[in-house]
Amino acid sequence: QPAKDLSIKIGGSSTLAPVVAKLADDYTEKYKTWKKVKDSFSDEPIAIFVATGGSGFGVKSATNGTVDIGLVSRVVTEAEKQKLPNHKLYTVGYDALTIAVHPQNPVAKVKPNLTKDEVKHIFSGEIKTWKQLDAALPDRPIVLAIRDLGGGASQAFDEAVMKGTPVAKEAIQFPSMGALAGKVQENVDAVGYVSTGLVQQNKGKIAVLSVDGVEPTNENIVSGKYTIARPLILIAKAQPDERQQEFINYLLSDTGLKTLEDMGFVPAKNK
Amino acid sequence: MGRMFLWGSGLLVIAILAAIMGLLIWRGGAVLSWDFLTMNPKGLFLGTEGGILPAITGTASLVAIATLTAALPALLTAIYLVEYGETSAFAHAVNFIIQAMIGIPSILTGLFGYSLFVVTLGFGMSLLAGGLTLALMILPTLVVLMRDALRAVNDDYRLIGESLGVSRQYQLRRVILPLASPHLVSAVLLGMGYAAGATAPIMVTAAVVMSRGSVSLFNPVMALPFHLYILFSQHISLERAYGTALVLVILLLILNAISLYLRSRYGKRVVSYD
Amino acid sequence: MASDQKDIMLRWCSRFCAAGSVLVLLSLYIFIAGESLPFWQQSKVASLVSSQWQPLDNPPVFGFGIMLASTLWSAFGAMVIAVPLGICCGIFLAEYAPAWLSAVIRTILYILTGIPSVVYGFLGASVIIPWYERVIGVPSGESLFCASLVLSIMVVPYIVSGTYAAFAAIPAAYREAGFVLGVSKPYIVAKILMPLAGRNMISAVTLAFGRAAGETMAVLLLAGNTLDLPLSWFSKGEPLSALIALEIGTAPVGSPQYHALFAAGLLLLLFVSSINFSIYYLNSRGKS
Amino acid sequence: MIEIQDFAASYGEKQILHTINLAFNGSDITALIGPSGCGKTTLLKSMNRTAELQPGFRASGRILLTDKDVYTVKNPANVRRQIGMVLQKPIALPLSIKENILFGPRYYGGKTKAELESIVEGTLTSVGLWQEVKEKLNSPAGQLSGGQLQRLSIGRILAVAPQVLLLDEPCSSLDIKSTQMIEELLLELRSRVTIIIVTHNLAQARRIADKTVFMAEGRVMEHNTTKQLFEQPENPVTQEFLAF
Amino acid sequence: MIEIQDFAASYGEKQILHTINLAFNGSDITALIGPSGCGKTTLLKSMNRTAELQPGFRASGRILLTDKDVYTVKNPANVRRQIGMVLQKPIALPLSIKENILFGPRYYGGKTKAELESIVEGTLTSVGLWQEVKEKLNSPAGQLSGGQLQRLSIGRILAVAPQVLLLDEPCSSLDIKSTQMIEELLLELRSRVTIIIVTHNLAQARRIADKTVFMAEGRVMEHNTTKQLFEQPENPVTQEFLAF
Ligand SMILES: Nc1ncnc2c1ncn2[C@@H]1O[C@H](COP(=O)(O)OP(=O)(O)OP(=O)(O)O)[C@@H](O)[C@H]1O
Ligand SMILES: Nc1ncnc2c1ncn2[C@@H]1O[C@H](COP(=O)(O)OP(=O)(O)OP(=O)(O)O)[C@@H](O)[C@H]1O
Ligand SMILES: [Mg+2]
Ligand SMILES: [Mg+2]
Ligand SMILES: O=P([O-])([O-])[O-]
Repeated sequence: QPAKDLSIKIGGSSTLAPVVAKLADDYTEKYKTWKKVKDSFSDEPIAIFVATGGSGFGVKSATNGTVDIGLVSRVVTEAEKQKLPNHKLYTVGYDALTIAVHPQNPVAKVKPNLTKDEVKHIFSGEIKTWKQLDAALPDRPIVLAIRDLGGGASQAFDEAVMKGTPVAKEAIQFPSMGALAGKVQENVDAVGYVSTGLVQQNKGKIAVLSVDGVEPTNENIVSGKYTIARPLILIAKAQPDERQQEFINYLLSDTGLKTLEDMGFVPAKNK
Repeated sequence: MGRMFLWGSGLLVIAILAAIMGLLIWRGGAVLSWDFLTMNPKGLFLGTEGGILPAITGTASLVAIATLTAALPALLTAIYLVEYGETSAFAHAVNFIIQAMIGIPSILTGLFGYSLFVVTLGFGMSLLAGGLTLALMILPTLVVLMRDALRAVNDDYRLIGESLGVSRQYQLRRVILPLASPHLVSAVLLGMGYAAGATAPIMVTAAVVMSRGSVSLFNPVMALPFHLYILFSQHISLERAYGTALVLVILLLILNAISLYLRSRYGKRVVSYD
Repeated sequence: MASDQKDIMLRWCSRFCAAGSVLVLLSLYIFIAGESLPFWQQSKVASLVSSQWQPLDNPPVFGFGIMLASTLWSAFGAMVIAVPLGICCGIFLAEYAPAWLSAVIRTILYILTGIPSVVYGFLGASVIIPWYERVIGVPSGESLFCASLVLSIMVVPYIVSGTYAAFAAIPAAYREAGFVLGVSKPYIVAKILMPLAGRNMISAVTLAFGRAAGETMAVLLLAGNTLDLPLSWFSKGEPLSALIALEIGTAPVGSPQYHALFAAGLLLLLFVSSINFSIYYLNSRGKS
Repeated sequence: MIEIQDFAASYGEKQILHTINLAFNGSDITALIGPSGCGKTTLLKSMNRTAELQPGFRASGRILLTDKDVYTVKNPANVRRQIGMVLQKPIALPLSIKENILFGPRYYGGKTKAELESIVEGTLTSVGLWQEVKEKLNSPAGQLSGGQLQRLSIGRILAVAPQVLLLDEPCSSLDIKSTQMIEELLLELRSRVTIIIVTHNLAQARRIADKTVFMAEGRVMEHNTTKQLFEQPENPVTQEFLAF
Repeated sequence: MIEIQDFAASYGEKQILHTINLAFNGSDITALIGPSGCGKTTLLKSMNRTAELQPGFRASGRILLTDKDVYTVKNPANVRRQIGMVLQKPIALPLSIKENILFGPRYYGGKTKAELESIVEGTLTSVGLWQEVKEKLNSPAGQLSGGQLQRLSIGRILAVAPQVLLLDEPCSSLDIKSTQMIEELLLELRSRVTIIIVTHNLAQARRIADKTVFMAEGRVMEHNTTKQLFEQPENPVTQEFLAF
């Protein structure tokens, strides 16, 4: 089964997967066969596969070897690192989780800035209606949109905001960041933590609130002033085969990071 | 009053199909084009532009593997049940188990395929793991459809065969299988359609959001139903989701239509005397 | 006779295949039960119905209350809609509709069963949910009710064809025996045909219920996936099948969460199998 | 009592009955004989208007019941009630023995409980079943033997008090004893209702029928007293049929 | 030629045949008559061992074919080949006319092409079909009429050269002409094979059978020459049956 050795399998974070998928597409489009990447390679067509399923899937699949590169968009814990002794982690960029609402939601005008505590109370269910948040807002229930527990976003958000307080049980879980962002675009009463990447992708369809007076701009994310942020990480083998290495290099190259930036994230070199 | 209710229920069924097909054709027809069928997904978010070719080839390969693996064992099992097992306790048990397996939710077949093929046998997420999972999913359905196809063959043919002292295998080859063949083919087509539309079993065994490179057994694949799920649930493109759904439904309609045609066109010849 | 050897070979091959098929299918039970074993060893029965599901807490908490309730709500709800519709339609097709219309509608039902569940889920989520939000005026339309609505469309063909087949199988002589007494058709349907078709109708409904309970894609897209105990049909919830689909990808192999998900699978399997078994029992008892 | 005038009937394109003219006397038993497929059943079903339940059935001509054409009656159920028909195969409705008898009466309504009880007893007695079943009136009718069931079917019809009783090979699935009982029953009933019976069993026709009609290919070939028809058939087709 | 000794048979709990003793002569036609359900078909099927294809069938006693008990033969196919059986309903295998005849011979093999051709012609001639079908040997047998088909069915059996020919109401679905042809055919075949025919048509039994067996409730009531049995039945049950 020689084909198995030559293909590159990638999987994990639903935030990072579209970026890597796009880059993989560009890469295959550009080179078509490995021989064109490097003359010493055989004339095999490039075969790359990208699966999604959340950061949890990325860590798990990298650990048990079902993928060659795992995608994670949260901090990889020490416990997890211990199970990845033969792997190398590359931080390719950063993502902020913005507190996102529908553009027609009056909160964007009435109260464009929330404190972290307010955010926490909204997501923990203590604040149930918009009116409870601010008397000028309509008396309608707040619809919470969250990532399911396997997502990197839910863990990053827990660390940055909730700090162990459980998220309200009424919150709707979405299996991917795209789905979560979609809910916020569709539903006037929804609020969710949407990745900056998706905010950029859907300009005008999603409104973003500041937290503790800090707007989730690139500068604030890079400088660390905006604190609800998370790293975007590739988990690769410490000694990948040559072709994988070539592709990792491509992901880390300027072209790669440029695409990451185009898609709304903060590339690692800026930091 | 009651009569209106009865007619209403019948017409409602027509309305439901009309609504589904109308919606799919209206919204999905707009993106349907040659390019859509023959291009890779493109765009900043893959899928916002371009086509669905890898999903089509992926689904075709999954279905091919599932059918190739399941059809022959299913036929032989059906032959055992109808022609050889007859009233034995073992045949009763087989019958019961297969019948009970038909209703197993496909997500559980997926769970099993995941733990057996992906984890235990180490195939990883791959065409092979997905195809075998789908094969398991359609196996009981195929056995039951094929069993019924064989049973529908008039018993008098068998009685003639027996009173001439010829073997069951000879009867099968010369009379029973030729007579039942339209039904058997129809069963296989139905199984193919069932496999092509299944999403849950391939979600963790075979399907990826992006694939480049040729289809091979140990690599994962894109698949039409999964692609549809991703396009819609990740809000990549609603139009293209409709387009993908339309392609998938047309594919299944063709399979089902042929299967229905075979059954109705040749259905009578199984039971009649001429 | 050379043919005899072929016959013996075919006999053994077919028996071997039958045994093989059954073994492979049985191993589905064994695997799912086996992978869930560590869970049962560590948990109390009470956790089955607890409504806490926190797989990432330390220590993790696994209770299936929410999922069981959601599965029951969505599946029973689907039956509430599908059973009257399906039975009416089945009777209509068998007894009232002109032959051509009956054939057309049955073909349509056949086509409907061929449409994959992901398409139903997709259409439900993209059409019914926004419509439901608008009509009812709720902020967020995902709900067990919407899931039931779509599930009912998915299972109604099974009920219709079961009812139709049950009525069509009644010999014409029974109808004639009624007609020669000068009574009306509804009277014949209610007093003669319904009792005769009853058992087969019940098994069609049970079959449909099993399908609705195990269906994944549609509920995944429609039920809302919240970890809150659903107290009404209009709540959001997370049926067993959706739980498995949502979390099996991220649960590390061998982790408590992994085993808990197989335990959820086993619950679903036992639930659906017991339904299947009761149909089989009903049918075999009816024949004797 | 019942008279058929210029009656013709067809299923779709295929004409089954050609200009039938027949008159049946009030208290006669008439046997209808003829080769398989000649239209005997179709004729019976035309008389009580159950033939029109078949798709594609069309009829012309008149069938007069006490001088009124049954085809001008708006609701065919009224005709069927007056011209009862017993089918070839004895059928137990999925109800108790008692409810089988009351199936018609309950539908027509307007009876007190006591009246219904007396209908049950009266009818079962007249078909000779009362002694056999009075202990188990509420048990399912499906338990009865074929012969009992056929008598129950006749009773079910009699319970709605028809003027004419049509029977389509009522004994063909019964054993000798049951056949004898049915024949006796018919001979008793003949004073109350006009009886027309289709039979393949020529001996049966000879035993019980006053008149016999011989049909072939959708036409009446001969209609005469039974004795005359069997002993001196006029039509050569009748002769051949009886001889073989 | 074929002899039944102390034979009994049952389906499950229900005993159908009780200690049957019968002997059939080489070149006789024997008719088997009796009321419906008395076990005629079961007896025929027991003789060529097709009854055991039904679930729950059990048999005891001996059935001797040229002094060998057929129930001691290991492979029942060998018995079935020697004791051929024609079913009530004429059935065409979904093959050409020619292949219907060759269905058995091809299985047994060892014949040259020319031999097979001559089997086809010989058999079809002996059942009187050759002239009618020789032009269309390769067209589907389903096209033949009921009577032709029944003769083809007989030919299909004759092609494997059985010693005994069992026929179960072979004419009950045929018209008068076809029935006559089958009867003539049987009279011709009688010199080649032992013929046992079940019939409901007593006139038919009288026309063709040398001997007649009357059965009732799973027992042989009377076995005699046809003439004797019909004209001077000894058993009162036979008398009742023939009289009714
Ligand atoms: N529903 C129908 N549609 C079309 N043709 C029919 C229908 N019912 C009966 N026929 C045809 O009408 C003819 C007469 O049928 P009918 O049942 O009246 O004959 P019959 O004399 O009662 O025969 P039998 O003695 O076999 O009962 C037959 O050729 C039959 O094929
Ligand atoms: N497969 C079976 N299982 C159980 N009982 C059976 C089976 N076949 C026949 N019988 C019963 O055996 C009895 C004799 O049946 P058989 O068919 O031999 O009668 P028959 O004399 O051929 O009747 P007919 O004249 O109606 O053909 C009947 O009571 C029948 O119900
Ligand atoms: Mg008739
Ligand atoms: Mg018989
Ligand atoms: O990027 P996610 O891990 O939240 O899918």
